[in-house]
Amino acid sequence: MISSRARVVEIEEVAERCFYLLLEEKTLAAKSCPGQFIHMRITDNFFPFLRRPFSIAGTFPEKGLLWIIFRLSGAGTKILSRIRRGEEIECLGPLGNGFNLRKSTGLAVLLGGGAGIAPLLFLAKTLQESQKQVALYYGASRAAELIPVQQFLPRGVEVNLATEDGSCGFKGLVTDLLESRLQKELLPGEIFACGPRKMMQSLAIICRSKKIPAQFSLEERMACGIGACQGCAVEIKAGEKRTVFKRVCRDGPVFDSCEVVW
Amino acid sequence: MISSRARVVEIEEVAERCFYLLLEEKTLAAKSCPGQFIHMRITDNFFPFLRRPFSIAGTFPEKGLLWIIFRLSGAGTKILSRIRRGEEIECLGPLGNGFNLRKSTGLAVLLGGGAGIAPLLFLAKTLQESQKQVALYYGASRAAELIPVQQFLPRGVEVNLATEDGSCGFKGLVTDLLESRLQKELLPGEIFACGPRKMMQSLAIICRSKKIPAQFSLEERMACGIGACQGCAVEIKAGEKRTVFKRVCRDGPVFDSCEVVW
Amino acid sequence: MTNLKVKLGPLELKTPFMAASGTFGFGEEYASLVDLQDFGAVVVKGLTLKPRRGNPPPRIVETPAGMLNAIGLQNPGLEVFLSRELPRLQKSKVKVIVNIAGETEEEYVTLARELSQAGDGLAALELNVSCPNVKKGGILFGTSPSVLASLVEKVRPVCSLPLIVKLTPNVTDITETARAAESSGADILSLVNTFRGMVIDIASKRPFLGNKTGGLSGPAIRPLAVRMVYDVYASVKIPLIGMGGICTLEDSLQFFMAGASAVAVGSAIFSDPLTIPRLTAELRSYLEKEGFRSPEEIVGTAHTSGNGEEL
Amino acid sequence: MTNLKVKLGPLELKTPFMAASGTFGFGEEYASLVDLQDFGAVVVKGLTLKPRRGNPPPRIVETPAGMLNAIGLQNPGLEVFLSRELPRLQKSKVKVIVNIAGETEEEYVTLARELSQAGDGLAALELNVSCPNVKKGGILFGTSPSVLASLVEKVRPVCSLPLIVKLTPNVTDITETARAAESSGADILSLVNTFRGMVIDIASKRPFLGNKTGGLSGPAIRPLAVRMVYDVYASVKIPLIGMGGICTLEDSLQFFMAGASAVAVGSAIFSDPLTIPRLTAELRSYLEKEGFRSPEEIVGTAHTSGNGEEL
Ligand SMILES: Cc1cc2nc3c(=O)[nH]c(=O)nc-3n(C[C@H](O)[C@H](O)[C@H](O)COP(=O)(O)OP(=O)(O)OC[C@H]3O[C@@H](n4cnc5c(N)ncnc54)[C@H](O)[C@@H]3O)c2cc1C
Ligand SMILES: Cc1cc2nc3c(=O)[nH]c(=O)nc-3n(C[C@H](O)[C@H](O)[C@H](O)COP(=O)(O)OP(=O)(O)OC[C@H]3O[C@@H](n4cnc5c(N)ncnc54)[C@H](O)[C@@H]3O)c2cc1C
Ligand SMILES: Cc1cc2nc3c(=O)[nH]c(=O)nc-3n(C[C@H](O)[C@H](O)[C@H](O)COP(=O)(O)O)c2cc1C
Ligand SMILES: Cc1cc2nc3c(=O)[nH]c(=O)nc-3n(C[C@H](O)[C@H](O)[C@H](O)COP(=O)(O)O)c2cc1C
Ligand code: FES
Ligand code: FES
Repeated sequence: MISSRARVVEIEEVAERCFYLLLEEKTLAAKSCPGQFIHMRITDNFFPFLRRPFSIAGTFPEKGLLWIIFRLSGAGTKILSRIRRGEEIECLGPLGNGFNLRKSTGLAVLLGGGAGIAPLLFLAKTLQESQKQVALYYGASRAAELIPVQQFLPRGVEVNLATEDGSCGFKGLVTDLLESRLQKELLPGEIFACGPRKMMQSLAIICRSKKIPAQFSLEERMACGIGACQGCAVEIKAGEKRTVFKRVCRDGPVFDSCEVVW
Repeated sequence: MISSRARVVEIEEVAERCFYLLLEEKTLAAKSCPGQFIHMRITDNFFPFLRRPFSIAGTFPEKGLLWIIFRLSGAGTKILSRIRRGEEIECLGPLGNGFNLRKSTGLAVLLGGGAGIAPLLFLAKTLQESQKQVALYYGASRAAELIPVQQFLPRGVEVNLATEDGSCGFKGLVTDLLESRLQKELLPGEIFACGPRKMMQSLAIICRSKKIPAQFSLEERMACGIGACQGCAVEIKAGEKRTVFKRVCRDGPVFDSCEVVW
Repeated sequence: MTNLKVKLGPLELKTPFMAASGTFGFGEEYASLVDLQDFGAVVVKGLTLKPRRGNPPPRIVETPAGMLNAIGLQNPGLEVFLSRELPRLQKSKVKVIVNIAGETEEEYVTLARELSQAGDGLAALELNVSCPNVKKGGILFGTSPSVLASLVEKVRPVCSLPLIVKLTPNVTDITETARAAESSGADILSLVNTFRGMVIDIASKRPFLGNKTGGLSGPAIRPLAVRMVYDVYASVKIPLIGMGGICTLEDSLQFFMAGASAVAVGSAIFSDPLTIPRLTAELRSYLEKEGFRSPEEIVGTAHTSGNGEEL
Repeated sequence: MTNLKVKLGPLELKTPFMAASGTFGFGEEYASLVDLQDFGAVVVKGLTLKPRRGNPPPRIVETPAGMLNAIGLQNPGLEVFLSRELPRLQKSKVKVIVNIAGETEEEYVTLARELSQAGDGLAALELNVSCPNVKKGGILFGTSPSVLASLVEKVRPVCSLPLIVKLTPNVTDITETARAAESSGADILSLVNTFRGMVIDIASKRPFLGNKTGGLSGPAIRPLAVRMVYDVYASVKIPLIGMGGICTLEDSLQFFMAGASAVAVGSAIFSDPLTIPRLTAELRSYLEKEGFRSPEEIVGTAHTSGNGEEL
């Protein structure tokens, strides 16, 4: 983990209220793995007061570049969306444990909702590069909010889109799309998911009933981002009846779906 | 007084940490008088929390334009210095009572220190236009901090510069420069001044001893800017021994030098 | 159209938004910028029996997400208020609430008696027992439950108007002063007044404000104020007026859900004089969208879980 | 070079800057980012006798210029601290202050006794009688002067380390608890802990935090904390550690001038882990520029006017 000032190389609105931000920071670019995140200090003047966590969506280690995808959400992302090329921004990272890729065999199904797509783009690329078969399921509420994922993915990744209003791809929730496929031909070796809590909850039920191993990247409010404050607790099973609070930032953000207490 | 969104037409750093900001707002441009100010809302998100007051440095009523000169001072002016052309900013104004020009006869001497030059530029232009004779005394700590006043003044205004380090014009305080001239040839009909508290205090003593009438534009921390909160109090003489608190924003910002309790 | 009327015991307001005392003067200055008709009420600047000079400057300093003020209750006194300010206010049709402060119980009683007789231009009295910026009276009446109860008991009989007691947040347990005010006759509680704070001027190494300390207001105190409204709602039966850092609709909804039947906007008005009309319009659309017929339906909802259970 | 050493009664620190309890864990996580050698001391996360699970999430929410936290003292308990955390901390050469919290007087006494015997790795104990986020103990010990005095009297005899009492700001008059702690044996007072606050989640109409309320920290509370340090400095003779929203050198100077002999940086560390080294360097140049030989020369200066008079 390092603390460093990254230079803004490019910023672009790639979908409604969704921004692509390309940063230059050699160490981060070299060391980051899919599922890890950076903790960004939006301004130097303690407003907003806390940093903001964003998943690393991809790296170009040879060029010393990395990128994130962020959605306009509140005051912090609004300020971030106005940053200009050449400006610098303080980043802590890479943080957290990424997805565990060792045990993955067979088809890897990646399920992303909204901005949750970000870490999966990095994951898809990494899995592809190690010759794994990858199918991506990606949902948003409307077509305009879908970021153009093909643009960010290597060839050969199967992409399945869903929108709640049917303006693009499957009409309905992306979990419904996935579930219907699972009824038929789809046989994932493992599922990797990131998205809104509700999506993750439905997916957890599906995975449990179909006995598909799954890794979830979780979100929780963070203060330190590095494990010191115990702020980002999630309840995790620790044996039959016992649970403990683990830190999303340090023990996660990726957890086994069956560990999480929803 | 109106509350309105003014459009940024131009912003330029005209001296070290000093900015020229040209705004389009018809009513403000038409109604403002020298010595009045606008209360600007730096951002829409209540950060910084309070508005910032700035003297109107000039108007182009026919074009619906007005301008201010501001110095980088803290968080608010820092954000303001990054505003871009075309953006809008909420302004309350014109506020306060400007300089009283009716009684002025003879040579008008204008004394400005630092950003206090702003209202005097507007005043100089107005006095000139009504055929008054004007001499401007303007001081800063170093040459780099002097804004190029000639650029903003009509022809015929005599300009006298002072810098504390002598890097431009008279070496020393602008009040010292003025005092030395008053010892000799200079015979002002009235003095108009705006600047740091210390400058105003020395000037008040000079004016009292020489019996020169003077009008001072004062600064005080403001909340409402329109007279409602009593926040911007200054102590003003009210008879022989009594004093009262008056509001800089509504009863001022211009006061007779002999009224003010320093 | 959704009706925004709210009833706080004896006090009916056409909207739940009022201007907080001290931030709106006597309504005159802002009248050219905003239509007072849009206001539930205007609480005028703290009034004292005799004119008050106020504190030495500086009286104001900005702080992170807030400000300190130490005005020291500068005001023209009861007589000038009755002869000059009140007639003007009575012409505008807004409900006027008078915030009163005294150095002694007697002063409060005299103010309450005289204002009760001042005709029908007044909607209510608000006892300011929480001003942190004056040496005598003010906050001293507001920090001890028994001193507060004694004051309210004396004022109550001479006050024919709805009686609001404005609580100070500078206490260990605000529910104690709240209950003291309730049981001694208050019709409504308003909370919170400002928190006592200080800024030191590094250059002079002295407290920045002329009065040394001042009262903190603005968004900085909002979480503290919301918590106090939540606690007091669970402790008393009389209605509450919530305030402290309200800038946006979301802010005011927090206060309603915590238990306030109406809210006051204070220092946000300095930044945006149109805050109250804006909130009024936004509340109307919020309620319509969410299917509520009245703001009263969301008052105190944070105390019950999704299925209506007490928490 | 200016010496930054400060002496707080029995506690000597090489700089007046420490990491505040709960914001720096047990020092492990930040150790790779900052050199702990630069710190006057590190106050570790609140420690209890038995391990504590902590509060249900969410535990954190950002607020204007601040944040609420409701961690609920999650920590591994005394045994694990002694066997795992302390040996590691003892290797780094930083002064370690242990912040302790109990549900009963006995728990405090046991903690103080065991930690006093833990060897020379500890610089001081800080009694946390001000945690707003636990149901039993914590803040309850800190709000009543007599309850606090009784606790400190029991801990004092078994505590061979310098004893710091950390005051809660959630009181009517902090000088009362300060005096109670002083007269019952505290060597040093630290202030302030967090202010109890609440954020309501508009969408669910429920308090946002799992614990409903949380403690407010950050720049928002700074003016309140400075005022309290100023008041307490005038009321007690023992040295003070000031904290609450310190981000910049100017912020820390306010605390020194108000009367703090040392300061702690808390939640600002989350935003900028390098805050303490930065402040250390900046304080050094400030003192040199202003011609002071030690930070102690500016402590409490806001209480005297320019000509040295008491105000
Ligand atoms: C490990 C992790 C990875 C993330 N990756 C991405 C990503 O790749 N792209 C993306 O668009 N968003 C991502 N998020 C969510 C992102 O952090 C928030 O959208 C962002 O912090 C909102 O900031 P704001 O100031 O715009 O919103 P505000 O709502 O104003 O923020 C207020 C506070 O809430 C926190 N907050 C708000 N939403 C979230 C959230 N969903 N999760 C955690 N904290 C939140 C903020 O950090 C801040 O402290 C991630 C969150 C986590 C925990
Ligand atoms: C009537 C009037 C006219 C002014 N005209 C000009 C002008 O033409 N050009 C110019 O550069 N400056 C002018 N000033 C000063 C200007 O308002 C401040 O420099 C500015 O508010 C600083 O804001 P900040 O956020 O950068 O500084 P900060 O120091 O961060 O501001 C903190 C708070 O202090 C207030 N403040 C700081 N300095 C002053 C000051 N000198 N006077 C009043 N309030 C202050 C701010 O408004 C804010 O509330 C004027 C002030 C007044 C009262
Ligand atoms: C400048 C100023 C003056 C105030 N004067 C009074 C007053 O005279 N009487 C009173 O009860 N409260 C007074 N208050 C407190 C406000 O009415 C309100 O309780 C407080 O500011 C919190 O609300 P806010 O955060 O929305 O400003 C004053 C507040 C400010 C900022
Ligand atoms: C996440 C968090 C955890 C905290 N935990 C403790 C604690 O365990 N014990 C304690 O005495 N204070 C605790 N505090 C309070 C801080 O030590 C400090 O008193 C307070 O945050 C004010 O300082 P600040 O504004 O610089 O953060 C905690 C604060 C935060 C933000
Ligand atoms: S955010 Fe501090 S432990 Fe995770
Ligand atoms: S700033 Fe409110 S009266 Fe002048």
